[in-house]
Amino acid sequence: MNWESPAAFFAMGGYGLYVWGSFGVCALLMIAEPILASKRRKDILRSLRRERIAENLDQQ
Amino acid sequence: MLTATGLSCVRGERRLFAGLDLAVGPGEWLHVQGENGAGKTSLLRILSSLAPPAEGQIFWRGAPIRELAEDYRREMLFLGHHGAVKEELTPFENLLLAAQLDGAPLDETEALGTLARFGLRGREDLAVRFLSAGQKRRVLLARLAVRKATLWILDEPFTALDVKAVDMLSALIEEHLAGGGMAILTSHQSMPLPNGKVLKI
Amino acid sequence: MNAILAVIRRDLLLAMRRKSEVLTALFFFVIVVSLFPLGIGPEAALLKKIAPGILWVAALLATMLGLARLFAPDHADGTLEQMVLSPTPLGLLITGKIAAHWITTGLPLVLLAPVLGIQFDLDAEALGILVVALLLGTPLLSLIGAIGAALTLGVRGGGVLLSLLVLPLYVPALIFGAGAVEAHISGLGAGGHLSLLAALLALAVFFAPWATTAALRIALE
Amino acid sequence: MNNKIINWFKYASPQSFYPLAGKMIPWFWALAAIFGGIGLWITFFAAPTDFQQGEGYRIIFIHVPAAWMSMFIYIVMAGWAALGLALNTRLSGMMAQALAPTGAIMAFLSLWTGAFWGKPMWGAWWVWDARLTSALILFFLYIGFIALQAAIDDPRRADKAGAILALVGVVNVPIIYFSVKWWNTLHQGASVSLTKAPTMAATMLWGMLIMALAFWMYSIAVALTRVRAIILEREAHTEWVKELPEVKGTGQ
Repeated sequence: MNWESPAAFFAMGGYGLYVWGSFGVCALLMIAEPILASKRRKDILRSLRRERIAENLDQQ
Repeated sequence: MLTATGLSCVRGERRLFAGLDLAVGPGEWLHVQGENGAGKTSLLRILSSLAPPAEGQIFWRGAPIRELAEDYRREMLFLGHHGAVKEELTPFENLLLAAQLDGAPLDETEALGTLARFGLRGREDLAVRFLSAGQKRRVLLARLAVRKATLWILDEPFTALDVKAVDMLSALIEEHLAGGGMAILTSHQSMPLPNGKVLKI
Repeated sequence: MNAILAVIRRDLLLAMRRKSEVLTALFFFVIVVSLFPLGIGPEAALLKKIAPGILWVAALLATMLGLARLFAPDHADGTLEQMVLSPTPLGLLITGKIAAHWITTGLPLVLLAPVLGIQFDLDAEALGILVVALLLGTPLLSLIGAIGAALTLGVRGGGVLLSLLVLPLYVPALIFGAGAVEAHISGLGAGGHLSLLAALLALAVFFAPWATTAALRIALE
Repeated sequence: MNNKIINWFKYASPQSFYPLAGKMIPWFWALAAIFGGIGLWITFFAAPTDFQQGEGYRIIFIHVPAAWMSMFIYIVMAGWAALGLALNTRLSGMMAQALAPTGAIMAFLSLWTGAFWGKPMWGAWWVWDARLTSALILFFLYIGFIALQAAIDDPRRADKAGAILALVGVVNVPIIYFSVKWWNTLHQGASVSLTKAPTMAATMLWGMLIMALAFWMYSIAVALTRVRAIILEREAHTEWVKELPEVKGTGQ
């Protein structure tokens, strides 16, 4: 194990800004992208459901 | 002989027409009718091989036009909404250059004669942009007359033509049909030409 | 072959009737090149070093200028439809159009470049290599650019999109073209650069008309 | 033989691919999480400190997989594009469209992490290093692809135009890469290379490979999620979409 304390882990031997700057942005994008992609599907599903309800109303 | 079976056309999400059959034989012409947006132009573009049909097949003398490709295009002439006339060039140059691109160069006497026939005598050396809308259409008609094609596909050929030019075009089509040619056209007016069939979409 | 010549003749005739378009691109080239020293300073050694790069970047931009109008007028008046429907194979007609584009925009740049090169104190041999590099490179620009012009034909915001699509693809031409002159100035010899540029040109002559043709058919469907 | 082709086409239809993708997505997420977990453990705990670059080199564990994926996704995208042009299958274009944003993000990540690695190592956020420069151009190619597709309204035309662009791009990527490398060596650019940096220890190689697998699984999962949305958007008015449980309101 490399790290003596959590503080040392976060300091990354003085490279903290660079290491966490890289991993942070990477994590951020990899969380945001799937959320946006599934939101896109939910949006279209919602509008399709709405259309279906409207069609049912027309038929009545 | 042009035949088509089961043609359908889809624009975006909308299906314009489906299961369309048609046949045009030598000396016959087909009048495509329909409301605005019914897909008349789309049909003509499909028949001219500009756009592929969503379904169905088109045959020229029994062979699919997809396979014939250049052999079909050599025997077919399509005139769309746009004139394919270059504004910067004179009618004479337009006629000669169009013929050269089609690989069938035209001799100058014939070109001049045809222009004269369509009432463009004295306008041969004037850039097309100085001509009136009706005169521009006449340049197109001249093209129709010089290009040797068996099948004419004309989209609204009568727009922007005066009475005299309408007669000229009718005579041209009649002459073409009498010589064993075929024509498919869209038009809002009815036309007193023999051997016509009507296709409503 | 006749068809290619016919298209070239036609496009040159059209270019003659609207000279301003050709001249605009040419003056643009001259002005852009002349602006660099004003932005950088008159230090002769530095200018000499960056001259090939400046001339090449300016050539790329000047080529871009006319590219959007390569197919647009023919598309607007229906001539392009007729070309697609012509019994002549579309690939030949398109090759002719690309050749005409090069003659009206690329070739004048090649001829003008040595004059501008003198302003940057390039010696005779460097100027010679600049001309050869541009002679090989500008047709490449026309060929690659034609693909982009065909893809963006009739598309919303086509002009800006065109530069976004085409400029990244111009990178190899820029590197080998400007590199040839630089390599010569630094005494390395320009042979390698020039032969790579020629190889790219050969590849593009083979590939680009095909891609352009396919893109045009799609645009007209 | 004939049967096989028909089977293929069955799964190539959006209608049958939509539920199939739905079933596959959780598996790819699970794999991505597992590989990601192991990869991160190796990155931060198993891999020793580098004697030359200190802890900063750990960035390489995400930089290299991102760079690999950005190139790989472009090739896959071009493959789908070619398939779409050759066979005229609807799904191909949708797959290409679904992959492009993920590829662009990977290219962006490789640039971003490259810059964050470069600052402490080279003393500058950006160096005109051959790899960084080609990654930048690859990023532009992705943006061009996405912009072209967004600018064309008719989805069929957008697919085909995008396909041609992707194919032209894939021919050019090696040429661009080679030319940039040539340009870089000629100009005596950066002397430290990003990947060859320290001698590759076995743990490092393993860490990188496992991270690459995690990125791979992630890309597949997110592309499948996106392609499901695209399928629904494009096929919105077909019967099968109207009969989907999630549209009828009985599902979810």
